[in-house]
Amino acid sequence: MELAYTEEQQAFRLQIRNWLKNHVPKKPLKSFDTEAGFAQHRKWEATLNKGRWGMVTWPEELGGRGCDLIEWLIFEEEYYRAGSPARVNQNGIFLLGPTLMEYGTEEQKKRILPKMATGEEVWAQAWSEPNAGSDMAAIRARADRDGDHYVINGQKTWSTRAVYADWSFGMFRTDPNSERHHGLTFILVPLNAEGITVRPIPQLDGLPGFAEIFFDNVRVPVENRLGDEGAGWKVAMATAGFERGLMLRSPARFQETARRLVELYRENQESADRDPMVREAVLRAWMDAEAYTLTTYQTACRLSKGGKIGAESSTNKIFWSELDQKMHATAMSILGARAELLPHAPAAQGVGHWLDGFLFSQSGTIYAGTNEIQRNIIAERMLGMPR
Amino acid sequence: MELAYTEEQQAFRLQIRNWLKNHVPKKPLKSFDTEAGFAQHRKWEATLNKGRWGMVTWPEELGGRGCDLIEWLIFEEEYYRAGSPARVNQNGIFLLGPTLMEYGTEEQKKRILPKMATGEEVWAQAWSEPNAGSDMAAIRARADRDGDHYVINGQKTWSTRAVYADWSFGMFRTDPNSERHHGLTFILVPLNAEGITVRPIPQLDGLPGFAEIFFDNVRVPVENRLGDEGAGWKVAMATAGFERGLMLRSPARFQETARRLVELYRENQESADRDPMVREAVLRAWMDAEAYTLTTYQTACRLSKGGKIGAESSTNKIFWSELDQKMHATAMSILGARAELLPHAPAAQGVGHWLDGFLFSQSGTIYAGTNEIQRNIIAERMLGMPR
Amino acid sequence: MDFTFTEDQLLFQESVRDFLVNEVTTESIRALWETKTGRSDELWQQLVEMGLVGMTVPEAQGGLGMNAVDFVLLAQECGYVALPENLVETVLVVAPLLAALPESDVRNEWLQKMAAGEARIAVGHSRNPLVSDAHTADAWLLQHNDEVHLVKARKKNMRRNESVDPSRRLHSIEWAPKPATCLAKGPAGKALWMQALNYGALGVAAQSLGLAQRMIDLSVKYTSERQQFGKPIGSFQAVKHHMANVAVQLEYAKAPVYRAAWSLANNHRHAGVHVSHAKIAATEAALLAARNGIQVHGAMGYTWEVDMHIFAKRAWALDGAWGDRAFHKTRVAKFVLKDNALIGASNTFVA
Amino acid sequence: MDFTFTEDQLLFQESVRDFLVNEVTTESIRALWETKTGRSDELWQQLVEMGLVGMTVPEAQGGLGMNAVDFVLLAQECGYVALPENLVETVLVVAPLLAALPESDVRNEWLQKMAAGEARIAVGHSRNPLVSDAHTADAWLLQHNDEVHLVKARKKNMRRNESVDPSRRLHSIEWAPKPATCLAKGPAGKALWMQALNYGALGVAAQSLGLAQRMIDLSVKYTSERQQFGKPIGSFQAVKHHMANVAVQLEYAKAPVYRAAWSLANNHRHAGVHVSHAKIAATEAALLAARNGIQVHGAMGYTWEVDMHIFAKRAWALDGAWGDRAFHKTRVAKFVLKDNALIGASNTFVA
Repeated sequence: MELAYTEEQQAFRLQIRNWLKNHVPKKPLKSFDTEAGFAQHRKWEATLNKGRWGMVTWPEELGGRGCDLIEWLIFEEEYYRAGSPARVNQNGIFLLGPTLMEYGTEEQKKRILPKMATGEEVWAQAWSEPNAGSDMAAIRARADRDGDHYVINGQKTWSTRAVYADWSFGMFRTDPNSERHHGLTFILVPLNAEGITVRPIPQLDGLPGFAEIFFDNVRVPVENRLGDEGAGWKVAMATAGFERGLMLRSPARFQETARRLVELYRENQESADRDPMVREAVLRAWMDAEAYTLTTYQTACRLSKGGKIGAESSTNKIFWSELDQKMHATAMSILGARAELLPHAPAAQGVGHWLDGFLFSQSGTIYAGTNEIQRNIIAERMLGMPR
Repeated sequence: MELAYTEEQQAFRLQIRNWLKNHVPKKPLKSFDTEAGFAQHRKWEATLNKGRWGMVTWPEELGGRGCDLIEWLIFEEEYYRAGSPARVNQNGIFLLGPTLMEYGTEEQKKRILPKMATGEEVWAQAWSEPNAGSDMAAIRARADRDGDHYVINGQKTWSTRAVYADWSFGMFRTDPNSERHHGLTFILVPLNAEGITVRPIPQLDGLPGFAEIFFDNVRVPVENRLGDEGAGWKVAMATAGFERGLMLRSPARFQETARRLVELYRENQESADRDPMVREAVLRAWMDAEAYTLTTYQTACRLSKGGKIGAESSTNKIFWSELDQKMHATAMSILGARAELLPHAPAAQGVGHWLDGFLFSQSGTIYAGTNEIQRNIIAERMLGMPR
Repeated sequence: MDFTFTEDQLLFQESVRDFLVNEVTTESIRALWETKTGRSDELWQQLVEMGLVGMTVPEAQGGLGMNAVDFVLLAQECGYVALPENLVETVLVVAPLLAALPESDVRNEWLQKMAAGEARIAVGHSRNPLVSDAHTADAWLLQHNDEVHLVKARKKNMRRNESVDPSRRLHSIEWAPKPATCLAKGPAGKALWMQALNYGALGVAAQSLGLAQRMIDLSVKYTSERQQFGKPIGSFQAVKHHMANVAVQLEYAKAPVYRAAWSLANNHRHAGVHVSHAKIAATEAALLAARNGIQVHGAMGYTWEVDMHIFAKRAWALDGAWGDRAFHKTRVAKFVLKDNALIGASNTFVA
Repeated sequence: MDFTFTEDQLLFQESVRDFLVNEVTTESIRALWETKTGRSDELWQQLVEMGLVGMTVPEAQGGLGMNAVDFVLLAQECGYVALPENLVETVLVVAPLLAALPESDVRNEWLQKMAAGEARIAVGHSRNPLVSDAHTADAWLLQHNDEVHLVKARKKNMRRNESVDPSRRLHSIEWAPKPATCLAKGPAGKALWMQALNYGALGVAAQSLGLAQRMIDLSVKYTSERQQFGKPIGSFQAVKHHMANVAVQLEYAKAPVYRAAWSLANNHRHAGVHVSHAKIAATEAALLAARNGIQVHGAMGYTWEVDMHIFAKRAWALDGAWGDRAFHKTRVAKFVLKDNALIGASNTFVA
């Protein structure tokens, strides 16, 4: 055990810090759930890519830096510390990208990854269906083989980023007689294909953070299949592992929220201390964000020594999503009567982003498998309790 | 709405207060889970009865005062305020007593209630069986009719007070072909009957607060049946309603715990305030005990106007049992390193009773139907959610 | 000791509930969001005609001369439908505040106009940074230190501040206190503003009860219909317990709210503490209902598509109004932690 | 950056675990409760022979010269079996405290004797009102202000104080500091006692991890076997989620404890804060395991009949030892709330 960075790691950190200082936009970008904001964020992806900071864990030949997990964590720390923009293409970079590297053909990798890297192609996920939310195996959308094409019919929902994105990925039933997680195939579908209708779904803040996608005889070539026909579940499970696991929710984000919460508390300490719960929650925010960070480093070190990620991905998801909600609820408590104001309300005086974060935090315990599902998984798979 | 006492109610309060001042033992009695303590408590019941304060809600002809629910609440407030001994015969007075008045024959009432009132006969409940805890309908202990007797075989467990008590009451299966809550009969069994073995079960504090009762061809006369043969479930449900409902957990107990917790906090405020959670929990203790009191008064008033108690008995049970645990856990926090000491440890310096209370509080969320069962009941019966 | 509502009070609640549930639907609320004022003059006139607007206006001024106990169940119903109109503040804050002023032409005239539906008044208290419904008001009751001012509403003096709840219309107001607009000051003014705060907080608490109940109802309905893994998700124990937890918290918030109403109506010396307890308990029940309600709605709970968010947002918005948790906990702490505090058994209903 | 234990460390953990699980059964624990000392000399000698007692004694004095990182997993295993012997305090507090003293005959002799199993030492810190295992010790390390005293153990000077955990043998000690028994004082003594507190708290934290794990294991086993409503109660979602909640909290307490061990072993400048974080997180995981474990055991959980209470009581007892929650939260608060606090992304492993 050696809980200190190597000189190389420290140098790497300074290199990123320096680059970000010179490149992170001074003015916050608009939300990527608006058309203008989406374009701004796409441009930022290109900037990142030019500096070779877009996909640090990708191999060098694909525009990455072949970083190991510790370097990735360092990158994320600097990224959040600098207040950098959110990653509009996170579904591509963190979910589809790694899945492609594991299951994609060379042709697919070459065709897809570079444009993903530059932000030229932004990806939406198309996991859920109206009747297959947490029960992913209940998928009904069909892809019927017609020569060298699949003909897709059905509906997907909760498709993040789909309103403005270019491509989507998801599972479709290729064997019409199959049930549950058999007979599913992982297919990539361009969102401008004929027969596709995208219906935006406004989320709590009123912006269309996700959408429904309707497929009406959408034809996609067989080359758009990822993995074998009928092997969709296996491919998707890998992707879901990335989602629940390390990649999407690096600790840095929560550490920065905790730090800002401490600041907010100190700025309002006199009134905040009149509610003892607040101080308690602020201390806990730091401790929990720290615990999350330490645990993530521990897992990363274990993985780099050949370990596998297991049910931790479920404890992980529960911990960060509930931490995020608690921190934002605490901020709301500190803000009191100002908490309800939208960021642009004059009286919000620069604290309105806490409301945005609070609203966003509501989804954390729901998406990527509700926390109730995660608790089932922990009980059954990690603790071995009876089904 | 009139949230003030009448003059009569105020006079009643002063009358009790005065009597208790002169009669409550100055030195705390020993635990009634010891033989000596049991005898002391039995004596106290007789003293109470002599003052006609034992069963204030019972009719005057049975030694009570025919008090309404408000007067009962006032009595309880004064009783706990005075630090009076716990009621060793609570299973009799609060559970079996009211059930007898509803379902008993005149002969039964005359035979049983007076001796219950004086503490001459102390009652134990015999609800659970090894495989029928929260699932009360899974009862297997049998009572076979043999002329004018029942012959009882089987086993009961978690029988509170059974180690030193004189009588027990419970349900037995009289129809061997019946299932679940059919074919059960409510029977009163003397604990000194031939064929009975009582095995004490030590609880968390090491004392035998409950016991297992083994029945080996125990013969009891048919007159010991309460209600009709096969109607045991209905009778028991009435009893359980009293248990979950108002009678066993009057608010005064929790108000006094909250008050003592406030005292403990103030005595240790300097160190306690270093853990902000403590002050938060202390304020909440008062608020919750107050809410429990207000709600109980509200229910009592509704009942005296002819209302019926419904799923409130489940919300009630959850609320007081969790409040009790939270208050005692807070006391443990305040006491820090001293919290683990038994009352007679010299360094406990008079705070050891908090540990006793803490241990006792652990059972509140379990007995009389676990809080998980209560939550099911609330969801299904009060909110109408699907089974 | 009688902790029940009268038959009349319960009947009035029922008829108001029927009216509101019919008239203030989630469709009508969504439609109002798209309008400039966000308010319906027609609905307000109906509320006037039902006697609701003038409920606490003295009979001499054409009102019903009723009190907080009479209104608290109705405020709860306003919460149940997330009524956008500013009825609760009007009845619980504005009318009592005006009515508590010494008799004067100004007082009487405005009370009369309010009860008759000829004028509306919005109120600005120092604990609330913004004034709700200033834009549809004819006059503003405003606080300047201990002074109570009644100021004519002027569009140019107000500025909209958007709330997370699109039904809430909050405004900052620019104004300068003048002797002519001052209706009370000094200790009397201070007491009036404290009373206003207590009534405002009671209104929030009562609405929160209704909001919590509505969120339970919506969630129970949704989870009973929505299927997952081959059965309604409401049959899963985790979903049930989320809802049961809300039900328990709500159940134990009600009596404190009704007691606070009684204490205010009867000028109980600890009315302020009772209000603080009620507000903390009721808003927390509503916050839990929002959290657990969204959770059991699954991804739908995070959208504008289902109705959950209408009520969740109102709950979040009201939580900080009329004294935040820090303020109310401080009052509770002062009461509970003082020497010879009136706590413990037998002190709950001490006069 | 390497946040893993070495193969050797993991193998040592495994063999100690195997040994303890075999030797320290709940039956043997219950049997020891009935004995006068509550301790097994035989077991202690085995622990000596395995090198455990002398693990942190310097090699020059016959120990293994290892550190807190080497021992932390073993302390966890001691918690897992609720070891009654005072091994954790001996290894993490007594030996490091003695070893940190300047070389002297007294120091060397006692360290040697400890490692050889010829003597035992109990420690009394001002944060703990009582001394654990004073009755089987040959000497007592006692605090008098900043002074460190080594005092010969005398039966007549100690008085038993019973703990909720019958395995704990706590004693108040009557003694008067004399110059001859003083081994360190002033700033050096103060630093030694602070170090002792940190090591003691780390020991509690590590044992709490093991206790929590054991309570999970017992509860999972019990609920998998115990039938109710025709199926194992462990198949009910509410029971599962009680256990999952413990598992999550335990999972996120581990890394803080290991980090604290590393920081102590490496004299990190923020080791104290790391220890406080670890102790809060680990004891709370154990407290939750006790609560939820008792709950899912149903009525059995409230008895001496099942083994749950052995571990729950240890968890409750250790919670207040070596600095209570107020003490440790205060250290965290001082660190987190100061100007230019080293918090936020990139500061976790700052040197």
